[in-house]
Amino acid sequence: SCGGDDSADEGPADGAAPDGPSGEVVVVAHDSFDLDDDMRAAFEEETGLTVTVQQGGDAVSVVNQAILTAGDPLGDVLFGLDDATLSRALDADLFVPHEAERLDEVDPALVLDDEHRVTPIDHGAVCVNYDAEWFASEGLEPPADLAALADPAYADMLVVQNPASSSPGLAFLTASVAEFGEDGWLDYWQGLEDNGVDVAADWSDAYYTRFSGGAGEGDRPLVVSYGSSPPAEVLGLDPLPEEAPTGVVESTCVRQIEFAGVLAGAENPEGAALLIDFLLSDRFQESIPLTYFVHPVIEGTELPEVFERFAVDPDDPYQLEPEVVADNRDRWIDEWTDAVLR
Amino acid sequence: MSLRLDRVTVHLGGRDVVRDVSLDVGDREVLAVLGPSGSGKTTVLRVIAGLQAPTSGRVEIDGRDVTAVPTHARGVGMMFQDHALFPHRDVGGNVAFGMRMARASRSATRSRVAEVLDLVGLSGFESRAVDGLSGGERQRVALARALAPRPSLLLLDEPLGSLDRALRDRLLDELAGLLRSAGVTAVHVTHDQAEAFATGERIAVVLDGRLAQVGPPPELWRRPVDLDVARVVGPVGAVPVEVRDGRVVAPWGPLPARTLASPPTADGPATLLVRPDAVELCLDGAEALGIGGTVARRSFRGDHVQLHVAVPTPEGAVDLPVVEHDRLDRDVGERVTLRLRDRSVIVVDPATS
Amino acid sequence: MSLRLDRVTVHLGGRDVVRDVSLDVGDREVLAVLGPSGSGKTTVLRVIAGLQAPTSGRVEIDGRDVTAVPTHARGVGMMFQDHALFPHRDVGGNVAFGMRMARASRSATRSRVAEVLDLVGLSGFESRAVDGLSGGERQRVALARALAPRPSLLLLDEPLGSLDRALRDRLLDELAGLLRSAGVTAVHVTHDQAEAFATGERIAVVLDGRLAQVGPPPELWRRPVDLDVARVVGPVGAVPVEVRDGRVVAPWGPLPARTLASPPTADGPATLLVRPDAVELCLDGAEALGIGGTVARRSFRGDHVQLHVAVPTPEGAVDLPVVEHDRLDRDVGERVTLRLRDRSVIVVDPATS
Amino acid sequence: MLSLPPLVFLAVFFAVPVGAILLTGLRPDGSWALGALVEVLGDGALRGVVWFTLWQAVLSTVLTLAVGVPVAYALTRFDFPGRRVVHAALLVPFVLPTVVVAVAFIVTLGSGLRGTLVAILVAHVFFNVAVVVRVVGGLLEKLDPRMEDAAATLGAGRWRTALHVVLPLARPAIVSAAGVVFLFTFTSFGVVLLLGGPEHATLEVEIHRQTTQLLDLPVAAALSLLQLAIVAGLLAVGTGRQQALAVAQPIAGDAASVRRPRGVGERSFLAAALALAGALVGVPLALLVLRSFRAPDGGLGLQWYRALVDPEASVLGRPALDAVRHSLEFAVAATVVAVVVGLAAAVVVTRGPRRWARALDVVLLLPLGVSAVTVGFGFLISLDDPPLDLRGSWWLIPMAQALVAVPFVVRVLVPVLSSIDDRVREAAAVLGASPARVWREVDLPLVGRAVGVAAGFAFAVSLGEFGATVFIARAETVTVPVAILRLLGRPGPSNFGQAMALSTILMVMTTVSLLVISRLRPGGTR
Ligand SMILES: Nc1ncnc2c1ncn2[C@@H]1O[C@H](COP(=O)(O)OP(=O)(O)OP(=O)(O)O)[C@@H](O)[C@H]1O
Ligand SMILES: Nc1ncnc2c1ncn2[C@@H]1O[C@H](COP(=O)(O)OP(=O)(O)OP(=O)(O)O)[C@@H](O)[C@H]1O
Ligand SMILES: Cc1ncc(C[n+]2csc(CCO)c2C)c(N)n1
Ligand SMILES: [Mg+2]
Ligand SMILES: [Mg+2]
Repeated sequence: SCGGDDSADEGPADGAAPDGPSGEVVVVAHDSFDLDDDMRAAFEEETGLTVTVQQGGDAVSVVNQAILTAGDPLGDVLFGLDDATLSRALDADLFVPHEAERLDEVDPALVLDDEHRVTPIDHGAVCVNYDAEWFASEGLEPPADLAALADPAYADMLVVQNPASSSPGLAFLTASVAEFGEDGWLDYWQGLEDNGVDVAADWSDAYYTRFSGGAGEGDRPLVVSYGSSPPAEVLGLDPLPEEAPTGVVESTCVRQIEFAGVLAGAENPEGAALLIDFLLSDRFQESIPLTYFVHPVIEGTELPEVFERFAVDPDDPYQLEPEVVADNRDRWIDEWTDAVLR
Repeated sequence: MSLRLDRVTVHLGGRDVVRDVSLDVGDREVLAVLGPSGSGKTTVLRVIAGLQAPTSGRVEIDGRDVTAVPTHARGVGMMFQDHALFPHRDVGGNVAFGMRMARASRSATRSRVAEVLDLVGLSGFESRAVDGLSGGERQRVALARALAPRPSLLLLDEPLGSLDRALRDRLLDELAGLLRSAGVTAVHVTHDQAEAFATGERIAVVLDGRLAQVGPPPELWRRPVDLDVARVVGPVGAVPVEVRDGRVVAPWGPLPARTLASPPTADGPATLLVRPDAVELCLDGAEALGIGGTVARRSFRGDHVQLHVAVPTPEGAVDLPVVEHDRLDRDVGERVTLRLRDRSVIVVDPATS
Repeated sequence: MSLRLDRVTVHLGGRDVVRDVSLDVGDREVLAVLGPSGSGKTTVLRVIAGLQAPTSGRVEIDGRDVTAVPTHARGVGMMFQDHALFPHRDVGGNVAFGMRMARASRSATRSRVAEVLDLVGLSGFESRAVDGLSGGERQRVALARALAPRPSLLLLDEPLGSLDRALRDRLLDELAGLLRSAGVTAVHVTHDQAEAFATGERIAVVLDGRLAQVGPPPELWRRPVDLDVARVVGPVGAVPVEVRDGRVVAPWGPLPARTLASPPTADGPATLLVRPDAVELCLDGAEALGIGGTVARRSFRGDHVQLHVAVPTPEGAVDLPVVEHDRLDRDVGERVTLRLRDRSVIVVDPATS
Repeated sequence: MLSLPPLVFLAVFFAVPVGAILLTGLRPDGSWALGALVEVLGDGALRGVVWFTLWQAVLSTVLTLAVGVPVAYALTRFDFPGRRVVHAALLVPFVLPTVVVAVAFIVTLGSGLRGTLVAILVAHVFFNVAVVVRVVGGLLEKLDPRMEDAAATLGAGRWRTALHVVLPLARPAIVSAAGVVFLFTFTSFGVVLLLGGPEHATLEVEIHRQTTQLLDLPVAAALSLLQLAIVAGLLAVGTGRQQALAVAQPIAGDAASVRRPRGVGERSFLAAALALAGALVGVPLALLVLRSFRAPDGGLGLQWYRALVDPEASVLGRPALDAVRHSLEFAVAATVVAVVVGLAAAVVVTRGPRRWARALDVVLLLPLGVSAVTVGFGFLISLDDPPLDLRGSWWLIPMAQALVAVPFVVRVLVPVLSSIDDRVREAAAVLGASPARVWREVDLPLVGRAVGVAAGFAFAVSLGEFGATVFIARAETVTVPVAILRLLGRPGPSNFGQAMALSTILMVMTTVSLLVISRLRPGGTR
């Protein structure tokens, strides 16, 4: 981290006018991240800096790109690492520390790096969602927990994402490891496989083309999605319904945290730091639920009504140590592939 | 196979390219179609072949209306003026095409291909690419291709146009023999009178989309209905004359009745058509009924010299084509006297143009 | 502009298509090239234009070796046998092309285009698509396109091949006048003797890739070097004869010396060439030196009838072409007697074929 | 000389980036580490993947030709109302993100076929009929109608004329199209991933996973090399055949030979071809369009379109029209680059020295044979030093798109160029046109329509490209497909509806652009 510090210190000294009011901060992010015009204006007003968002594919790709270009990064801030990619990024020395102004207002459970190389920005939970209308009409109870998914009563109902190519898919895999342990998780998946689990390539594929609930066009009533998916299904309805058309099996949830960090070698580290502070500002945090359908990390951030009513923020989600995930991920995926796909 | 066109009109590019053409071709007849460039000859063939739908009118083959029958089902063979050889096939492949379409056996095809190639003087050309052929060779391949499947109705569009005289004469002979012996009905489009005379039992003269006259060659030569037809059929001089009381008065004086091929039909202004074979050059300039003139042009034609003799008339000089056989060596500018032969000149209505 | 070919040979498709051709065309001369189909005429033009590199030999224009000069820099105009019109341009665009390349002004181009189109009888065709043109119309557009930029060396490959006789005669006249008045040097390829006779001050006869004879038309007609050349130049009968002590003995008896165009050069077997203008039909069958024969074929040609008279020889009958002018109406099978005119028949070495 | 622009372009935007990423994999620390290569090649499971990749590609190519050639024939021979619109709309699949296509297929066919080989094949045909229709149609349009006339007079009916005359004459184009389709399906990614199910994997899927997810560059490099080698080998064979097949032929002007169908036979053929195209491409697209108007209550309405432009209701963060504008700007730039580079390349391929030409022809196709992520990653690590510091430059995206588009331009143009009869060029030369002028006055206008076809193609490819675009895009200049993906990355009927609406907008925008492009014709003055 010393090297990181050096470059962070030297950056402004060498730069032309990095902390001048007309500088630019470049955020490298996955392709779901953007700042709308109001948000940009607010940031520019606050700091005199403009923002450019450089997108680089999905979350994992972005981190991998950052690793490839380590030392000569594409931008100043990286947004969009999650627990699963965190340790790989940290191992690659991608970041320089920055302790954000409002870090103390963040739930400490979400702050995974004590050196503050990365700052949590939002969090969500990957959980099994169900098509409430379908279960109601079939007169069936939704499954109660992970184990129930292997129950023949729920045969041919679940769709999951391929952990090899999808981040909720990987999260769900870690949930199964967390629940059944290194010895039991493969058997569990064998059970799911026997029970007719369907594997989608990614979240959109699963949710929109295989899941029967919500706007989905598919025929499966159970899908791995987010605890915050139900509010999206009722968003814009007036009046809001009593129940969302989809529900969440809360006991299946696994936590996902999304982080941002100042990239080592950034041209504008000061600006980068300001941007991270901005991401923790009320303004941005309040926009998170309805823009990204995840939860803000600043405690006490005011949530929109739909979110308050319909989103599930589990009290005790599954959670594995990032290091454990990092160490075992590739092996899990290989074993999973062998068990489920072959 | 007999063919009939019934009031066929074709409208193309904003005008009637073929106008109200009716035509009968008997079984095994060879009809020559003669007409100036752009008169609609090719279009008539395309209508017969079914490649061009007539705007109005009908086409009958053997008494059956085939106007709506597609080309390939009409059983006609056609040789295209611009050859339209298949560039992706060699000479043999081009010539064999029709046989293959008729599902002829391989060996029959091969021997027929050799036969027609031999006929057109291209023996052994089977595996030559059409790309490297000379103009005349292409034409011959096109002809061979049309002949190979022995169609019973054959449409030939300028089949010999780019061949030398010797080859053309030979092919004309062979073609005529072939058509006759195979019992083929044929329509032979040509711009060359000699060719039309040689193959056509009858000749149809097409002028500006209309069928101007149909008849056997000598009739067209000697009794053209008007100056335009006469011109298409061969060289002709046109002299404005006046018919009075059945007598024809030329600028140089009244004509003796015996020189007329047929008596004039009506009094009034008329045109006298003078073919080269209607006049003789007098050996000395002092004959009684001689027509005086000056040699305007002279061209060597090998076995004869073609003179154009300018004969003065009140409306300016008219050119009479004269054939000089006897090596008299009259030169341009020399004064000559012409004599009309008996039953040789034709009186038609005055030229409209 | 003068042109010289020096021992040009072109090897194509595995054989020499043009063999060792040397040729001089003087400034403002019009040379006609006559030869059977496939003899290499087009290839010679392509070599001159620079479209075909000779395998060996040189091309000189105005004394300068241009063998390596690319086509567009040679300043030649060429009309293609198969027209090669630009399919994407209308008639006006085709004709204007050369003018545009020469950066002529718009107005000059427009008026020149109108002028040459008028010359070829296509006034007002400027905006017609070439797709819809008739065969003859295309040919005329090709001719107009070649003429428009007034090249000083003009290569014409069968410029009038698919035009009717009347139009062809008119264009021949106009072309001849045009070439002369514009001081153009021209090479005019044709398969038609009449055309060659009309435009060519000299005619080059090409046979099988070789230059067989070059000379003015009457010379080629009357003194061909061999039977093949004689055949290319016009109809001819070939009679095997024997020369003994300078006297020519034909199958029907010895020939009077006065009938020979020139005395024979050596004793031994020879071939007697008989042109149609060398024989007369005798009015009665009993002339002293008459040649007896039978009419084998007869064809109406308008102003004359072409007879082929079979004359018996020890090696079988030979065909003599005879022109019947006088409406004698000899029919096929009839016996006739022919008389040779003075200084009319030619003795050449025996035909090799 | 003319080979310079394509070579420089290929070098900078293809060889250098791809070389760099491969080197990073094969020489991670400055010394060769070929272990991965050996390991990969020795992997038995991989052999299965290669084999599947190969045969499904061959099968897909054959099927696509079987559908595409008749449709191309129908569209270039028979006139009917909306012919141009159909021609343009066939390219719409090219611009739609695969997940949208997956939605369309599920909506059309239900989930039954999902995960089967049939689904993969149908989707491959769906995507690629347009390739065949464009490439083959480009040549068919130019065929001299007299060839068909001649065949008819020799007793060949329409079928046999098509079989014995039209197809052989169009063969260079068919082979050309087959090459592209083969490449697409050989390197198929989204379709196999989304419709084929996880048990069907192509090399491309594996490369993608190794590169983006696992960052196992040595393995990715080994797989990429393997894919490149197979692709290059097959192309070299195919290209040789294509050139051997090309014949110069009389080429018709632009008075195209389309006419109204005559007779029952022709009408039913046209109807069948249109029905096939309609069922395959039209129905899925139409159902998507319908989805975009479906209100939550089941009725029809415009609310998703309204939501798209309402910043409160949309997660896009900016007006959807901005994405349309960016897409168009990128696509126009990419199209211009692709057409210029592709034209130059096509000239070299058809008129240059033979060996050169063949090599270039193969090399030009290679960008389609390399994973977009490989190219994308390559850009990141290679184009970061002056004078080529293009990372983050606006131009990087159109260049990446042009890289994918150039092969199409070449494929459309080469068959047409190589069939132009030399005599027409010679006529121009005799009239004083230098070789460059001949090119401008004869070749260019004669291929004018084909250039339009190629440009339309390039445009659609650019609009739809996101394998590489997604890697180097900026949020400020997000393109429509990326925006659709972002919408589909969120749950809820509003996002889904907006995605369908934006897809519909993309379809319309594509069709309209193609109609406009088809009217532009370089050098097309009569
Ligand atoms: N590229 C080529 N490859 C092979 N043979 C060729 C090629 N070009 C010409 N030939 C052959 O060379 C010979 C001469 O051709 P050329 O076109 O010069 O003849 P031509 O005298 O113009 O004949 P025509 O009067 O029929 O046009 C022909 O037999 C032709 O087949
Ligand atoms: N598709 C078309 N569009 C417009 N005009 C056409 C079309 N086809 C033919 N014409 C015109 O119709 C007229 C007759 O054409 P056609 O080809 O029948 O003439 P032709 O008698 O065969 O002449 P040639 O002896 O010159 O070949 C010509 O003036 C031609 O320009
Ligand atoms: C199997 C297959 N998958 C996708 C496409 C569509 N496609 C091909 S290129 C391109 C844009 C650039 O990558 C798109 C969208 C296809 N044709 N074939
Ligand atoms: Mg014609
Ligand atoms: Mg020739």
